[in-house]
Amino acid sequence: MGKIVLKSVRKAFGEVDVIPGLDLTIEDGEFVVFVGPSGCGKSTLLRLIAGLEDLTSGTMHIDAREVTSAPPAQRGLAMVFQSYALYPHMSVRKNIAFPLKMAGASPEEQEKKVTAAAKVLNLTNYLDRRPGQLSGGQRQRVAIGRAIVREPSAFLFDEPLSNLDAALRVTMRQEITELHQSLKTTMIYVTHDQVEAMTMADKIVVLNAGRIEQVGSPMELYHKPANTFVAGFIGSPKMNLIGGALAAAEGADQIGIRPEHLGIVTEGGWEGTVGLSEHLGSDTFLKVTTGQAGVLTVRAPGEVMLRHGDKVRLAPMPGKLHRFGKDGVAL
Amino acid sequence: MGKIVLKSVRKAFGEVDVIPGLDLTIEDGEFVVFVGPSGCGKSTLLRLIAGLEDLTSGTMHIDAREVTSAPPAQRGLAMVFQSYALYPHMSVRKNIAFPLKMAGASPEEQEKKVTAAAKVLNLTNYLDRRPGQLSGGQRQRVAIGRAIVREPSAFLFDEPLSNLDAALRVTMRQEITELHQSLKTTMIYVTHDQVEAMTMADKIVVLNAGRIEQVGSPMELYHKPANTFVAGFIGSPKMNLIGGALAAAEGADQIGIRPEHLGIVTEGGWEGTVGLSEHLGSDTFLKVTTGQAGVLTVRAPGEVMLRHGDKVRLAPMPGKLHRFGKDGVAL
Amino acid sequence: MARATTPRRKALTTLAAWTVALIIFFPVLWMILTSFKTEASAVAMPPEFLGASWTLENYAEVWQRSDYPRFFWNSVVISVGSTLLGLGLAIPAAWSMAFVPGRRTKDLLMWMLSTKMMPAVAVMIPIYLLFQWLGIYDSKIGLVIALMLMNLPIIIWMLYTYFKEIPSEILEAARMDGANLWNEVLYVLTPMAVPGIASTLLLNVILAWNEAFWTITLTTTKAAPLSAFIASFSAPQGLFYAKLSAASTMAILPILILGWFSQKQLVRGLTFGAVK
Amino acid sequence: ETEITVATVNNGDMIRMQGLMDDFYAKHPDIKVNWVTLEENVLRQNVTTDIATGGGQYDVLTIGTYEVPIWGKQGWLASLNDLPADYDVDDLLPAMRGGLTVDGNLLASPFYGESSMVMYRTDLMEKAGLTMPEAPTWADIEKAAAAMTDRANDINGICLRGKAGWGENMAFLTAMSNSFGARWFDENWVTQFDQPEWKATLDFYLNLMTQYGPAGASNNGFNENLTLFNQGKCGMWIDATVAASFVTGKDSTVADKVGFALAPDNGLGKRGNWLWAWSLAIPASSQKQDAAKAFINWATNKDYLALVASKEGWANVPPGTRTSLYMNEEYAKVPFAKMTLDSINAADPTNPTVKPVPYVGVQFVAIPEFAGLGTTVGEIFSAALAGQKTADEALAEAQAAVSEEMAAAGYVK
Amino acid sequence: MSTQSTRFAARLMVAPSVLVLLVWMIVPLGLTIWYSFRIFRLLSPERTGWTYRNYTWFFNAPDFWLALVNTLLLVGGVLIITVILGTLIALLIDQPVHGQGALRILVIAPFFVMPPVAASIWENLFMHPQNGLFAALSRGLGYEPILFLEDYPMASVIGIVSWEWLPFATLILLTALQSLSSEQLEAAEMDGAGALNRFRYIILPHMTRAITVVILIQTIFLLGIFGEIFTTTQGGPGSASTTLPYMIFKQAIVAKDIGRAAAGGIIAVILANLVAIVLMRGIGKNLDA
Ligand SMILES: Nc1ncnc2c1ncn2[C@@H]1O[C@H](COP(=O)(O)OP(=O)(O)OP(=O)(O)O)[C@@H](O)[C@H]1O
Ligand SMILES: Nc1ncnc2c1ncn2[C@@H]1O[C@H](COP(=O)(O)OP(=O)(O)OP(=O)(O)O)[C@@H](O)[C@H]1O
Ligand SMILES: [Mg+2]
Ligand SMILES: [Mg+2]
Repeated sequence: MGKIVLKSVRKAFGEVDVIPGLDLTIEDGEFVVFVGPSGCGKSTLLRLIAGLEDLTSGTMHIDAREVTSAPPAQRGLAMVFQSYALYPHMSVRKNIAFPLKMAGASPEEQEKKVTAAAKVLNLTNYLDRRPGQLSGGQRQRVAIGRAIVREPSAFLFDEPLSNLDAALRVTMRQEITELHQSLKTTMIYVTHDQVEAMTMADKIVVLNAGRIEQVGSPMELYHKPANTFVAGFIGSPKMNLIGGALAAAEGADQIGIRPEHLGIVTEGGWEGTVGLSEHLGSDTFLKVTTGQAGVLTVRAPGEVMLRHGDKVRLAPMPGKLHRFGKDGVAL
Repeated sequence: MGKIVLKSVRKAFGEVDVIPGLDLTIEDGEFVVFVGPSGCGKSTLLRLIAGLEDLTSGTMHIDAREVTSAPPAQRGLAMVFQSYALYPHMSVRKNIAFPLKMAGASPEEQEKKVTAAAKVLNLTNYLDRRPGQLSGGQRQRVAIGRAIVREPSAFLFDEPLSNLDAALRVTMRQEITELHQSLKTTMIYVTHDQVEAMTMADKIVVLNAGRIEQVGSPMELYHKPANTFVAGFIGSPKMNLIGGALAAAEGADQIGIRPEHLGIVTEGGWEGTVGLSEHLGSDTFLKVTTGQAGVLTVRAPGEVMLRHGDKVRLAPMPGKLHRFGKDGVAL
Repeated sequence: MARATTPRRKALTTLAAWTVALIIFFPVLWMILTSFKTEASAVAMPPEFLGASWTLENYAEVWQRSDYPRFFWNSVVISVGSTLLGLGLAIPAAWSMAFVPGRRTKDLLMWMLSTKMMPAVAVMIPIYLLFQWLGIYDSKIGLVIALMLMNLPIIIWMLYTYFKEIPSEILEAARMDGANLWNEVLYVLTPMAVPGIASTLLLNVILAWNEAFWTITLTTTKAAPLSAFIASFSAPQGLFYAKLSAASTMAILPILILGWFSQKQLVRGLTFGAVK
Repeated sequence: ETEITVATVNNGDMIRMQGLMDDFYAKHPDIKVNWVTLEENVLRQNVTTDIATGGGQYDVLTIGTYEVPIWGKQGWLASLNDLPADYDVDDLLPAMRGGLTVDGNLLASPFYGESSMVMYRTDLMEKAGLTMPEAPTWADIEKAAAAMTDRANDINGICLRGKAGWGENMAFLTAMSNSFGARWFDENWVTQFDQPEWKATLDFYLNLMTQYGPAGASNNGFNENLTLFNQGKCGMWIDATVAASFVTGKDSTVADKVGFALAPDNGLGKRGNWLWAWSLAIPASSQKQDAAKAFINWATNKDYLALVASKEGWANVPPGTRTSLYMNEEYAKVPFAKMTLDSINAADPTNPTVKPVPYVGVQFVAIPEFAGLGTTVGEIFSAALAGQKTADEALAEAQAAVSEEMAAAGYVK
Repeated sequence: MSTQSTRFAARLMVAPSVLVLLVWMIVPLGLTIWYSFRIFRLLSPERTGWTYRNYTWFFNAPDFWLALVNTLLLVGGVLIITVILGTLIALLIDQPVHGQGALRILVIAPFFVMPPVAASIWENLFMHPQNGLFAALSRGLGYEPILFLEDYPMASVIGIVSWEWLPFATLILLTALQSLSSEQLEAAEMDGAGALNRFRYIILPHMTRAITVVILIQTIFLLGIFGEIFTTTQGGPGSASTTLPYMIFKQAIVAKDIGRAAAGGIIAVILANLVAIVLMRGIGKNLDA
């Protein structure tokens, strides 16, 4: 119902090659997350899939049907826009009901589905407002509501939860995951949130400047990043990369160690001085300047009360080192 | 330079009492973070402070000067809008330079500051584009740039980092923190991100439906939440709240234990079955259904590979229990 | 904006705005006043305001003298008909130019406007002959078509500007929601552009209503609208200001009333708050 | 039932006729009349286009004395020689009939005719200690104008047309020039603006107007002057005879202080008055000749005059067409009746000025080019009146413009 | 959002308009070009033939160049007045005031008046040196009345036409003003921009497209104006207020010389195109973005 295949897809805006050439297969029913730095082309890729932009070259198939130049309405996809794109002249109710109306649903059915969606999204009290009278998070929820009321062959989400508070975000994340589990519909999801990416995805696509750096399951990316870019991008705070002698000793150009894999030890390891320490309650992030390894970020338990200037010794946990070659590729 | 005092501030949109009445003092040079569920009135409060909305009643002072009905321009504040509010007809460069131009800065000075800001914000290559040609995150950065180039008596940030990727978010977070440390300017910051709130704030204001639930330092809120609302809101995943016999045994109506304070033990504790398990790499979040304590969320190390249906025993770490009375207020 | 203006400021702007409005309106007001004066009083020097001898005679005479309802009805049919027909053609065209601009779009727009460059008097004979030949001379349908063609570029231009203000993402959202082109234009674009469409409609009805060259050149009796009615009152031998004023007042009154009713639409601003 | 479309000008007499249609319908129940009533310029434009392109929209046209000979020559107008006997063609004033007859065919039936004359303020003349002769000379006029001018009280000695146009200032100036012995063209169509007669005319006119005329006169036409006169701001006004009924009418502040005199002369045997008629004609292309003729007969018949008199009084009868009207004792009581008749009789379209001319027309030249030429010259003279050029410059310009056009149109080889 | 399919649909949707306008342009234009080389006088149908003199007549006419200058003066003058005043008035009536609805109707009312009527109201009731209100005013103040139409004919015509077109500009600009998002203004206010700077840097740029449209549409209309001149000054005194369209009008309507009028029409089209090209060069880029 929703296998999407992109072949040598290229997209340029005038002079600017936003996506220089990309192949990607998304299996039916998969939950795929696109991550990558801001401006790397995630939204653009989503819009290409949606049919809102023309490919500059390349082809695209949905379920073996070529859709390279099919209009959006014929692709049967639903999308949540990064900028919401709500209809300002319609009430929340009408906004959510719009796709149903377009699909020719009866008023009763529309009402039923809208009510259900509103309940899930905590929007019941706002159904008769106009988008202009809603808070940012409320608007985002309306946009999600509009996508989930109908049954598309795939969902496209562009940072749908970025304006929600933590609690609601957790709820929404679970709602979307459940939606995915019950519908088994292909979902493509753009996010900047590590937790979302790691917990929701069947497969994560890491993009960088329009190129795919790695495709894999969350654990693959976490444990076996293909290169330093992915290593640095997946996991927060990001992996410490160490060059020089320490790396050479491991037979690599650079070695990497995640902050959560650095232990505070009393003997051995690398000695250093605490710089910044950030207390999150549950955890404490330390920036430690070491002699051998440069500045390292360490995730320590929340109780650790080390302060600026304190001396510590850090040791990598065994087996958690990543080794990278000259070109940044994992060895 | 930037002490802000709100007294009995009330704001209603027509019938809707968005902020029913609120007192708040923000000291000069403080970094205050507003958190609260979507739609609780954070943006509204910020707009009231900015002077973009009229108070329905109450008064407001900045540095002992009454500004209750002063226009925004006279308050000397800078703001980053949740919706960016960039000037669509100006290039990025002009957008950022605009406040400087308004302040009568010389072209050289404008250029210098814009270049510096662009560097910090990773926008150097985009200075000549129009906002319409930028990605969401890029737009947000331009909005931040526009606020930081000048020297206001206080900064107002409305979810300024919500569209940025994790890496950039960390960088930006540190930039803003450093900005704060070097300028010592009052900053008011709205966010949904726990990490931002915990690491940046001198003082966090927890809002709920337009009311202040608690004001305090991040660690105060984490360790001594005033009530169940704050307890549930600060910390992610949120604190487990347990009622019934277990709570009664502690002499409370409800007891709370954070996921990171539940240990997986082999003996004693509460026995339960693993439901959902979310693997983040660095951590694993487990939902465990226990007999005595209901469903509990547990943060286990990333290596923990428990799966759906596995049996575990959970024990709260000593001294980490929170006790709440009948009305949800901490005992 | 969410801030209330102070009553003082509002009073001041009110005063300023009304002063300006009255200055602009004064000639029309003076014409209406004149229409109630006797001819002698109309040209009296110094001008008579309160002391003038007021009369309804001019209206009575104008009403009696010509078949006002017929002219009026023709005007309504011609101006409304041509505008609606024009909108029907222009909305899709403006949609394409605003949302799917190509390299040639601006040239195309300019070319459309350039069809209006030929001075009416210069093409009078060709058009006249054409209409005779097509058998639509002195028919309402002929005038509807002529005025529609005359105003079409203007309608397209105005709609184009208003459509340009609408963020294309909202139309994209509609497309994703399964709306076909028709639904997109009908349910999303048109309602969002209502103020723009309303002012386009009004302006073009007025343009058509006031058109006084072709409407007179291309009609004799059957399709003659109010412009011909006016032409039968202007500049005859004798004093005429009061009667001409009465006739003119009768000609603009309907459109003034239309303006009054449509002004809400005209001035309603939409909040585009739903788009970042 | 036959429907005919009648194009009329929007002056009072025509409007009055539309109000009397019951009588026509009573007599011709099988004919229905559709009116097209338009302002003079617009009407002329519409009917000319129609007739020249064979549009066939109209069955009866209201046309002026200028058009009849020109259109007649093109064969565009149907002959009215076969109107019924009760029409009494011989009753028409000879000057009128002459102007409307081409090659022996009466092509239009006069509905209303006029000439021009002097209207003056008896009270002001009295105050100045002057009397106006029945047939004044231009010198008399100048003297009177000088005597009556009273700038302090905003009274101008004389008001004359200054607005550019062949039917505006040029109608007046051409008629005036006749009394100075000037002509537009000599027998060989050579333009005559370089002749002393024209110089004398223009000098006199400009002098009169700048000294005794109202400010801004270059924009005054018939209506503007009428307004001024009615407001008591003019000592004299030389214009259409039809104005007489307005200046003595209810909208005039000087109604009881107006005297009339023949248009002035210069002792050369010609007076400076014109001759004009609005007449009804039938396009040759009309399919409804019979109905149209029935209508014209009704509208321009003696009976119609009687009808108007019975309904609206003698003062409102369309003047200037029939001898019998002026024989009528009732009508003779109308104050300006005789003066009108005398003025009309004093004009001779076929022999308008002192020297012979190759054209017909008193205040116009009945050739197709005249409307354009007259307007061009009118603009030049109007500029002279506004003080933008001297009389000599104006005449030289007029001479150049007109002779060039005449050459281009093939009149002068 | 331009994709193949939308582009196709877009072509389909402009097609009807383009088609009818094409016919509407080509047929009269073709005929006019044809006539412009013919000897064709309505009242002298017996004279026919080909000629180029219709064109040379215009170039040789003593007032032709003056007429060109006047045409541009009229267009330029009215544009300047209507755009500036229109912007100011739009800003004023966009403010919250009492009786906004009525106010706006009053402001756009002049547009409701038919041009010939408007011209005659101004000529007779206002500018007339004896009967006009202005004259009464100056007399009341102890001055001689100004001879508007005689001494300042072009300025008077420009004034009248500006009054007629002011509502059009105001209305379009007002509608544009209302689509300005209030957040941008708020942001500018936060950035320390005062009312004047907000106008200059935010409001004005936002309105450029609307102003461009006003300029282009009005230019096209104004380039063809002759009725107001005919009613008021008759192009005079002399040819002081003669414009190209008025010259054509005289040839077509008064002299009934269709050939010359057609040639004049072609000249006018060329002039209009030149003006349009200059305008598009200058301000055309405001149309996109
Ligand atoms: N219309 C356009 N013209 C030119 N460049 C564009 C246009 N739209 C986007 N871009 C550029 O293309 C690149 C990719 O944009 P895109 O919106 O896909 O980024 P993104 O990955 O979604 O970023 P973010 O996470 O910030 O939303 C950016 O560098 C952007 O500046
Ligand atoms: N113009 C308005 N009219 C009516 N209600 C409004 C208006 N603007 C905001 N509200 C309501 O006020 C409440 C607070 O809105 P606000 O934008 O301050 O929320 P917020 O805390 O910033 O939420 P978020 O985190 O989603 O941005 C919301 O319930 C919203 O629906
Ligand atoms: Mg994006
Ligand atoms: Mg908000």
